[in-house]
Amino acid sequence: MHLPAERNESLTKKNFPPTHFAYLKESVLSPRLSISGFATTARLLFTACIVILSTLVPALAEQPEPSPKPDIYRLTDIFQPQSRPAELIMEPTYLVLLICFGIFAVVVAVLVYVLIKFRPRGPQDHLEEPPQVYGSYNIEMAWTVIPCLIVFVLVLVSSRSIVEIQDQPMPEDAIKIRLIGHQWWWEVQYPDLGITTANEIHVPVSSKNGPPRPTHLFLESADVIHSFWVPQLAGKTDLVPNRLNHTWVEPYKTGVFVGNCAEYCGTQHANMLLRVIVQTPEDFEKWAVNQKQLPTEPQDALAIQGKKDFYALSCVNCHKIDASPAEGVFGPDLTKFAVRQTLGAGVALNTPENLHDWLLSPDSLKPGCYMPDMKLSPQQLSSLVAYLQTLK
Amino acid sequence: MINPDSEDPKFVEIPEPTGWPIIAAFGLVLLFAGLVTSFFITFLGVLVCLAGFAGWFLDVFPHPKHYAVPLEEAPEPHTTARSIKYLKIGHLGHRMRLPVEVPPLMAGVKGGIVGAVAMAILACAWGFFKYGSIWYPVNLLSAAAVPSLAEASQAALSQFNLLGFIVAVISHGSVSIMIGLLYIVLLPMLPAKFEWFWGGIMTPLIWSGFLFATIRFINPALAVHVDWPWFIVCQVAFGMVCGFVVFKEEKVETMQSLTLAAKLGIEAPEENS
Amino acid sequence: MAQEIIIEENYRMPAPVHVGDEKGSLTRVIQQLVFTVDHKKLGLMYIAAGLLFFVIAGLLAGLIRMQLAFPNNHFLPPDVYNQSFTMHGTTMIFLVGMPMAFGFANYLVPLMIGARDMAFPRLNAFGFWVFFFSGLLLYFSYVGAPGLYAAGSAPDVGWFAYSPLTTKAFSRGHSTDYWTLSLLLGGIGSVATALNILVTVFCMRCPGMTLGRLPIFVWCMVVLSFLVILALPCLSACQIMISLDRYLGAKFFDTQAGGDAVLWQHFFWIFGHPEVYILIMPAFAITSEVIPVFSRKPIFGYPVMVAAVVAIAFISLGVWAHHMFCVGMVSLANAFFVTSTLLVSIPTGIKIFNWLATMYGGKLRFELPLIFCIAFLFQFLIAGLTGVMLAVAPFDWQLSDSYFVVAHFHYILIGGLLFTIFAGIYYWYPKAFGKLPNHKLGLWHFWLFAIGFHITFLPQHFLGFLGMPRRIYTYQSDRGWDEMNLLSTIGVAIQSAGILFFVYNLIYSYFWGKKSGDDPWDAWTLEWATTSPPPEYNFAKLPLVKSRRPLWDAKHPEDPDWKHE
Amino acid sequence: MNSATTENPADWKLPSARKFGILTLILAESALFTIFVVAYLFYMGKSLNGPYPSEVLEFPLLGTLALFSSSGTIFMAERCLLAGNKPGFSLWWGITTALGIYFLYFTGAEWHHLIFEKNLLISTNTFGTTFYSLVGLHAFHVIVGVLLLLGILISSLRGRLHSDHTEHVEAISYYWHFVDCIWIVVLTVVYFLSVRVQP
Repeated sequence: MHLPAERNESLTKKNFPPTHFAYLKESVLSPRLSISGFATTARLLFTACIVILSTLVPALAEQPEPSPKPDIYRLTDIFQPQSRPAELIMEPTYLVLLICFGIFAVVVAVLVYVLIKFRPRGPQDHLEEPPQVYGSYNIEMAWTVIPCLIVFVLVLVSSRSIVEIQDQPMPEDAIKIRLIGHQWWWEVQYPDLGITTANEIHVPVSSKNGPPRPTHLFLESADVIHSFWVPQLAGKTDLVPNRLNHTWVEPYKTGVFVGNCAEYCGTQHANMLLRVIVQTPEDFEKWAVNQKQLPTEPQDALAIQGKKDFYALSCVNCHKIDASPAEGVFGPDLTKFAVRQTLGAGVALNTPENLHDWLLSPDSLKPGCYMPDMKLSPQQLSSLVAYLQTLK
Repeated sequence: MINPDSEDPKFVEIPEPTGWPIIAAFGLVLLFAGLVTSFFITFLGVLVCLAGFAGWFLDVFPHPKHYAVPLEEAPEPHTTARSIKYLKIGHLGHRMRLPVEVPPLMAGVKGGIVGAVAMAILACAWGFFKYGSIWYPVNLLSAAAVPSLAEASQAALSQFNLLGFIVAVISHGSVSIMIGLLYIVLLPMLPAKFEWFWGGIMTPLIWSGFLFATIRFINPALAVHVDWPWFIVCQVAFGMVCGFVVFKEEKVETMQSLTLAAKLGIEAPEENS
Repeated sequence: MAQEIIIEENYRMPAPVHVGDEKGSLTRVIQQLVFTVDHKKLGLMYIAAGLLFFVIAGLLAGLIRMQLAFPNNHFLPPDVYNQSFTMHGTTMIFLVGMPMAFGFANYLVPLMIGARDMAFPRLNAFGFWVFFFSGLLLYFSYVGAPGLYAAGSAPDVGWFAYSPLTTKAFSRGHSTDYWTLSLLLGGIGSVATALNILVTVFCMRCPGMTLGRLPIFVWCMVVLSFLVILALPCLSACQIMISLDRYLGAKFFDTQAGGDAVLWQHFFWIFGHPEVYILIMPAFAITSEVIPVFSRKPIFGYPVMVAAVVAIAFISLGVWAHHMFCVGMVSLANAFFVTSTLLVSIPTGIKIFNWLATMYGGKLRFELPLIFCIAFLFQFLIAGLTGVMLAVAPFDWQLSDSYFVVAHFHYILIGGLLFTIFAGIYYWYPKAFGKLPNHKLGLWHFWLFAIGFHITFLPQHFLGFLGMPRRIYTYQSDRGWDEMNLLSTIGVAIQSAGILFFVYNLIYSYFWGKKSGDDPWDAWTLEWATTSPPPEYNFAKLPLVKSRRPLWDAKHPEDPDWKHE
Repeated sequence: MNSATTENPADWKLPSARKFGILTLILAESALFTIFVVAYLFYMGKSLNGPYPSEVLEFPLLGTLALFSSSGTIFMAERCLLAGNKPGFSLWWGITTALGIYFLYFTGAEWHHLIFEKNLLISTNTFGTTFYSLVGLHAFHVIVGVLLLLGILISSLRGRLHSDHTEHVEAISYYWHFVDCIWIVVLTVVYFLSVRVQP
């Protein structure tokens, strides 16, 4: 499994901007502005505000050449849906936005008109009381009935849309995923395929023209309430303990879609990130086949030593590796750990350096997380890193 | 403002200041604070709380304790330098709710219902002649709220659908009645002599325009299948019939010479009218 | 009410003649405040306590925004951040919003209905002190066990405290207990005060003050009190349940033993959504007084305005689950709550239009209260419209628990409530202290605060569109959230400057402000019929009311209102 | 509304503050009870383990009789007070208090039986949780009511109760009737409904 090469480095913890000042400059002039859609407009608008505020740059840099289509969508812009449920959400959304902007324009226009027309005029003006008008049946009736009409339309449209999205029937051949929320990581199971992984959901791409290929997710929680939210693919659905919730995605584009846990779930709620990796059916098939196989045996001495260390240490109490003494269920399944893109539910990229830092002190990378500091010696660290890298 | 019945008192009775409520409150908070610290504090809280309530009880029983405060000079009588700019006295009455005539609600309801029937007949006729089914327009209307109809085929749309029928009747009826209510407000404001044109044709045209712009969000199925000329004819039929009924029911006086704001009733008509 | 008058020959405590005008040493002033049962003093104490907690919660908000100013920031550790937003929310709602409402109600309701005091003056004092102590108990968590390290054990489960995060298994120590017990305690005080307000309005009105002539302010406070009476006990029930769970091992919300996590949400929001309308009521109340007086016209459509408030309160009891569109309710329930929620927008819209119509055709006087109320109209309009967007469940699936929601309710609670609280304070400042607030300082306050407010919260709408969830203590730098978060933080600094002007204005005007006279705004409601500041007994003689604007009648004997109502 | 001009302030009548206050309090308490009743209904038949209501609950006949008849006796006491019959008032009021105390004793005995013989604790299952909290909340209100009743009884026996205290007495009787009404709900939900629901 390849890692998307683009801008991966920005995800590593070592990529903090050297100073905030420099960071500001970088962000203002960043080529990322080229991504189209609402995000650009909003970002341009606010970037412009910052430029004015801080007078850092003489003028906003001209729009750079559009960069090649990125295949990792970290801009979780809800106005750029890439999946059927997210697109269905847009139907009532545009309607309500339209109505609200209309009302806003009318009322603000009236307000401004009133403020100008009836402003105080001259020093003697305040000596006279205006005509005392108590009310009007006509106009009050009008502004009761018109909102009623609007509400009526909105109710009809939202009801249709709710049923359409929520009660979507599941086709027989849909990919089924059991997604279990833990404090603070995601357990992903494919019951039909016999796969267990963590923090990354692989789904096949669907197409608008061909037969639909939806993926249905069954949401559960092992501890507290979490919420599944990948804005470009689907709206939120909570993962509630003692309850089976359901949602679905049907993406139209391959790539990596980023999401977050959207229900406050404790200390590390912020770093409970989720990635949905949308692949072509062939890639998905390849991935699934590989997931079902046992991990490759370590070849070099360091990794073999790491395997021994892994079994000897208490790692096995919490983590699971297929066909090994590691049978733990409290932490993520590590059978195919090296295939995954990130560590610690998206807190850092899965690189040897980051893995080293993570094992050295999980708490400094993800303060408050339940992975304990194992007080590993430098030898153990390097051997474990070597071993874990082999779990492909 | 002056209460003629009250004699001139020299003193006013007001409740005496007392410390018991704060003591009771403090006892209560100790009681709770003990649960997060030490149960000794809860115990203390119970004692303080009981003492507070007991003292409080004695404050009000058998009679609430009062003490007398001597009265001061009464405040200046209220005057103002402002004069009132009157509404036109006579024509509409001065200082009243505007407009004076209250439009009869029932006329609007009646107009809405009759208009709704007229519109439904026309729409069903269209469905019958074009697709051979009077249920076609009914289903199309209810597709705004019923997703199964929103994605249905031509044939399915021609079938009778109970849920669709119910939704269509409710939505058509309530929207029509609301528009009827708007008509009783609207009609008096329209230019005289051409009410039938403004109310019966222009207004339906305007809302048809709104619908044309937004229909693909409100009712995508209707947007796909609708026959716009017929649609507009139906709207105009509604406008004409509803406006006619409202007019028949209550010949409302139009307020031709008034400004728009005065017609709306949010501003007073000033000049001769 | 038929007590015989007992005039004691030599009463013990010589009373200060004017409230807010006490002479003597500091200890004496404090003594008088502690022992007082006077509704005006208690009202001012409510407002003062509310302002105190407002400043504290504002500082917490500052910490939150500083942490979020930059991606990957390490200014606050996650625990402290979580404690900060929990305490910020809890404080703003229970220790700022409600006390402010009660403060205004306490001070003004008896004056407006021509009564000498509240119905139960001692209960009133009790209510205030219970509220104040409950606030102290909540903040004691910072220094209470286990100690000062890691910021004590301040609650960190959010102001909504979703179970099972609050169960013993996931919230060890006493932090959640502090939250629970303090809110349970505060609930007792709130119910006591609300009961007092209701009884006062229904049983203590001066002759002629029929319900149809109550100022809209009083109507709003009646509705607010009803909502408190109906909603706060639900919160208390929640707190009792959670305490039973935590102390006695009960299973209400223990998901391991068959408890239901969603039940908590239902119970909490049955309280929580009426609570939102409890918080916005003072805004309606103050605006409905300020706009007519400074437009020099009676409120447009009084009956409709009252009906709208009552309707809002009534509907608000049936909309709670729109906070829960994501928990997986059946589609029919979702559609029902969409409907009920959208219905609220109808009376709310009517109110906005009627306020506009009140200004229409009037002669506007741009004094500080009106300026703040105009800003309120603008901001409340935005907040209402974003509320309509959130009510549409599919859109809510994207927006709920995102920064869009944060922006929405800050537009309501700051842009709506707080702006009108400022308007109210400026409007009734002369009433309470006999001095006019300084106009120039007030304008500085207004512009800094309004600009800062929009800079802070406008971008948060767009952060929500860009998928930024709430309650995250940090974010990575490539999500497109950086600039707007920074902007938002800059806005907080500007708002703080505005608040400094406000506080300075309060102090400055108290000592050096222009004398206001009894009735500086040429207003119409009864509180201006007595001296400013009012004597302890409010009215030497109880007034006789004949119309909705008794002082108009007094000032215009040639054309009084009662001939036309 | 021009009648306002002729309104005589002497005719200005408003409800009694005490009675209105107690009614408001009752409204608040009803909201509190509603939540607990809903919780009970929600968890009815959902306990994961026993004991279940049908196994351990017995119909509280004597306690119910005591509580219901106390509503009648307090009514009689009020009648006596309004008629100026002070000894009669003390007698009926005393009986009411005694019945209230008996109800508390009965509940105590029932709980003792449940806890020590049937091993049903608040932490046993959701039935225990909702049962003890609902019945306990009601019992707490009975305790408060009994304290109020005792207060009036003592004042009355010491001859400190005057005719201008009728409102106090009426307010307390409202509260007592409310406690009774709540018991009807509790009885229905706990002793009629839940024992019929099979786990």
